[in-house]
Amino acid sequence: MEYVANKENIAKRIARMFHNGDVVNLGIGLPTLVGNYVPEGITIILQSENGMMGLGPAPEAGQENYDVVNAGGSPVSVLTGGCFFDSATSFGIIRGGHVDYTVLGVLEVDQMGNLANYKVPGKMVPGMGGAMDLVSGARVVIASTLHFEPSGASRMKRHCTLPLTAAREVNFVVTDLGLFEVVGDRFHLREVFAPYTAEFIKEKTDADIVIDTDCRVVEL
Amino acid sequence: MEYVANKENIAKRIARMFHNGDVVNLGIGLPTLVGNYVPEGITIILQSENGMMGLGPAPEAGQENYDVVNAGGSPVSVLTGGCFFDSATSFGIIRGGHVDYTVLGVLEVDQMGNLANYKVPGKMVPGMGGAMDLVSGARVVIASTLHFEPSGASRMKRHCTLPLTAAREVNFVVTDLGLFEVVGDRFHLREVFAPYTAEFIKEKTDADIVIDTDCRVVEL
Amino acid sequence: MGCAERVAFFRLDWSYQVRVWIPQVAYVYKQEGLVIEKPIITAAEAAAKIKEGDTIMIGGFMASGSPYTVIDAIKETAPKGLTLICTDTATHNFKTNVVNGIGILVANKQFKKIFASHIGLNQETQRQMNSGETEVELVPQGSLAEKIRAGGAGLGGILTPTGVGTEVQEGKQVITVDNKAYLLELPLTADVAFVKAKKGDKAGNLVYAGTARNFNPMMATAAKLVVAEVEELVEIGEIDPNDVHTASIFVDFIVKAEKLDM
Amino acid sequence: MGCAERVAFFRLDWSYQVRVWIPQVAYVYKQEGLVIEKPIITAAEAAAKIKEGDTIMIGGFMASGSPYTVIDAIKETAPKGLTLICTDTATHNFKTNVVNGIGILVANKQFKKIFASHIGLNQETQRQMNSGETEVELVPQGSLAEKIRAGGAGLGGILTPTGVGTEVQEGKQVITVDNKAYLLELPLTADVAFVKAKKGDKAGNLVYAGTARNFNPMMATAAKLVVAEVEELVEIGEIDPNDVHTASIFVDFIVKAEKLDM
Repeated sequence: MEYVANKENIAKRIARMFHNGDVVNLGIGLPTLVGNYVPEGITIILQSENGMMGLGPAPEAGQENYDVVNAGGSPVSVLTGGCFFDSATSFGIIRGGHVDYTVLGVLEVDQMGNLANYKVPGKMVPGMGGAMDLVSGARVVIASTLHFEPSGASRMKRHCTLPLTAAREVNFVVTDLGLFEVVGDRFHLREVFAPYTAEFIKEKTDADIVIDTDCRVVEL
Repeated sequence: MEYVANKENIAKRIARMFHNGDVVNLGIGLPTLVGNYVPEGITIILQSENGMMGLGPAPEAGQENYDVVNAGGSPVSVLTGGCFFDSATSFGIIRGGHVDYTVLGVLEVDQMGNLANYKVPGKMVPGMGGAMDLVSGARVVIASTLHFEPSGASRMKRHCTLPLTAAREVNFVVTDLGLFEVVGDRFHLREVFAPYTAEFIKEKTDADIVIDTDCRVVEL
Repeated sequence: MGCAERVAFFRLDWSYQVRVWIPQVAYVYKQEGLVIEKPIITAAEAAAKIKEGDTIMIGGFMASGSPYTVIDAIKETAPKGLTLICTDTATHNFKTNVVNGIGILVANKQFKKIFASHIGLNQETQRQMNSGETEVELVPQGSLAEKIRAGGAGLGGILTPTGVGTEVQEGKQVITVDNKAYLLELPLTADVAFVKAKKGDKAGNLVYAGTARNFNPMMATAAKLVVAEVEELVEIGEIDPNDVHTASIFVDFIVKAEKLDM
Repeated sequence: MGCAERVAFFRLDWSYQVRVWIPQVAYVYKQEGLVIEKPIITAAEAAAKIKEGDTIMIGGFMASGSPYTVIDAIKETAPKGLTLICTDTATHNFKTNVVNGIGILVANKQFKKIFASHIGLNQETQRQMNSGETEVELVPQGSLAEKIRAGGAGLGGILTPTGVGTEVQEGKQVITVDNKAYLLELPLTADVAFVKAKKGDKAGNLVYAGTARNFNPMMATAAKLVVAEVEELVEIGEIDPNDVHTASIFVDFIVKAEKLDM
């Protein structure tokens, strides 16, 4: 079986996890794609940690207003019914569990639910921004990642080696191979994304994976 | 020398302590009178701990709006330039030292700067309301009180016997006899209000009073 | 803003590239705006959200900014054994027979415990406290506001100088920072919070008026279920997003205010 | 409201009578409203408020909501050895030569220490950190917001779950509440804070626009001296008292914004 990296499948599957009215914070990078695949009939409310609820699309060229930007600093719009608040209030919303889902990119994620995505000592020290608060505070933490690094190593680990963004806070890991839940210090494989198989995943992943009896194969 | 209780003199003297632009919280009771004696040319900003800056007079009869009340629950108005905020913000203003002066009534005040004004065990247990935060947080705490209880006992003490509102937070005590500053666990008499004398005060007060060399006699 | 718009973002993709900006295609929106409306229920339905023994929060300061309509309904539904968190228990004067705001529920003997900063104008609360019928925990008003805010904001507590060296200190951890003593005040949360706003849109965005704001905004963040009683109910989009005091996401149910005077 | 009006209040006079309401005559106002106007100064005068070695706060998120006019003036005045508290150091890209917001001052080498949550888009900040020229303390964004709020609100600190089990925990007190571990995060204050508002009245009441609000409101509470750069300066009374984001009492000086684009 050959592995072909597929970010879209990750985004598609995560987008189906939401319910109507869920408050969602999409991290920078891959998680941003999730917004493209929210099913018809489901309305999610996007929170931006720099102080808004109801994040909308970027204005048309020439209409940019740098008073309304997303967490990456790019101009966006506010949807009808959205609102603005200061950063203390924003992180009160995040830390207080009022964000239902946070979707974050991953450098490493391990079977204890530890996540590392903000720092590679000596190489990349950009600062954690709001990531530590999001992972500690959101009700459900979804780590989204291509299953393998370019080198072929699995990003899902027994133990993270990079500095942690948060300890034991990840609930789900969604890769382009499957959907995993972190329970009892193990990755529980809940769904396998066709054409891959549970056996392939288990063999290629450097972590303890429990294959649930009700593990389903899903066509994305 | 005969003592005649005089609340107005207390209010008059305290009103002269303010500077233009000072933010002042006037407690319930005697302190409320202070507002009547603010000198011409001095504008103070009255804060009300239930969430406003720029407390104004009560509306005319029939115009009461119970959405704008003072800390006693009575309808007031907001002056031009004032604003409203929630209680967490309000006490942030108080606790953060952004209220320049808080003027409070007294049951007992002692030479360590301890204040008791919220509870008489077994008799009066109304709750401290915002008093503890005000005394702990305001930049300058002024205890205002008639010098004597109806029984003739002095309200200024060596040691408070009632439950404390706050420990070692009082800066000034203004009575109808004089103005005292609390320094080094003593009451320092800064001003004597005519017709009283420093000797009279020292004799009649059950506390250690230091009479400063520059103690002045003041006509109110 | 149009539907199915494709917009280019410049995003830093930490996970895959280091210190490089890459353009991404993101966010196709399926509707003009947020169309999540909150159920508008009756005061009786709101009161029925309370279960026996629940902890509830009710906004208001001396009855100003309290949800009068819902309070009357809670009196009717009459769940008992509740814990109440409030600024004060409003007024109950035995001489004048004036009873208002939260005092209506205290008089109906629905609480086994009350957290409040002030009960001085409610003689019935004092009577119940003195007789031992109701446990009353008096909390400095600023600490109470922070405890509720902490409950809503996921903080484990806050350090305040208020109450150091007083009876309020009893049983609390004292933590010294920079040679100054502070009390560790722990968060408060509730099963249901009832708040009152001047204006609300159908999504649940709230705007308070004057000092009627008081504890309402913090309470709206600190309960599992939040019911907002609003005087004026407007369409989504009618409130400027810069002027919203409580974000819609905090509000679960809306009740139209019918009783407007305390 | 008229001048020299005498109004009757019903007030509870704890000090002298217990549980009895007594009417009092109170508050004679001498003017129609608050006439405390704040000095309107130039950006250069604002920058001159900084003393060598001061700790300063500057609002903004990726330069959105930063006081651009004052930042340029601080670059000119060029006080050195400062400590900076900010959300992030905005952008400094060596390839594109884009430098904006706070990045302008970093490039001018005015800081000996920087507290920030993110420096990923400022290569010069990273260079100074790696070379040891500038000490950079990275703080989770939510903790940074609370630390500044705590500084302004007189709290001794707050307990947050953020950072537990990570490098952020190092050197910090861990306090367990209800079997959950929290970090004690201490307050931050400054000598001077520079904030940016969309609108301000001459008393200093401020209204922010959109996400340009970000850290500005907390910073306005946490410094000895606060300078507000405002885009639109209006008369006292033109801002609805319900819509004020930062109360006038926090603002010491006003600067009219001249540089409007980042």
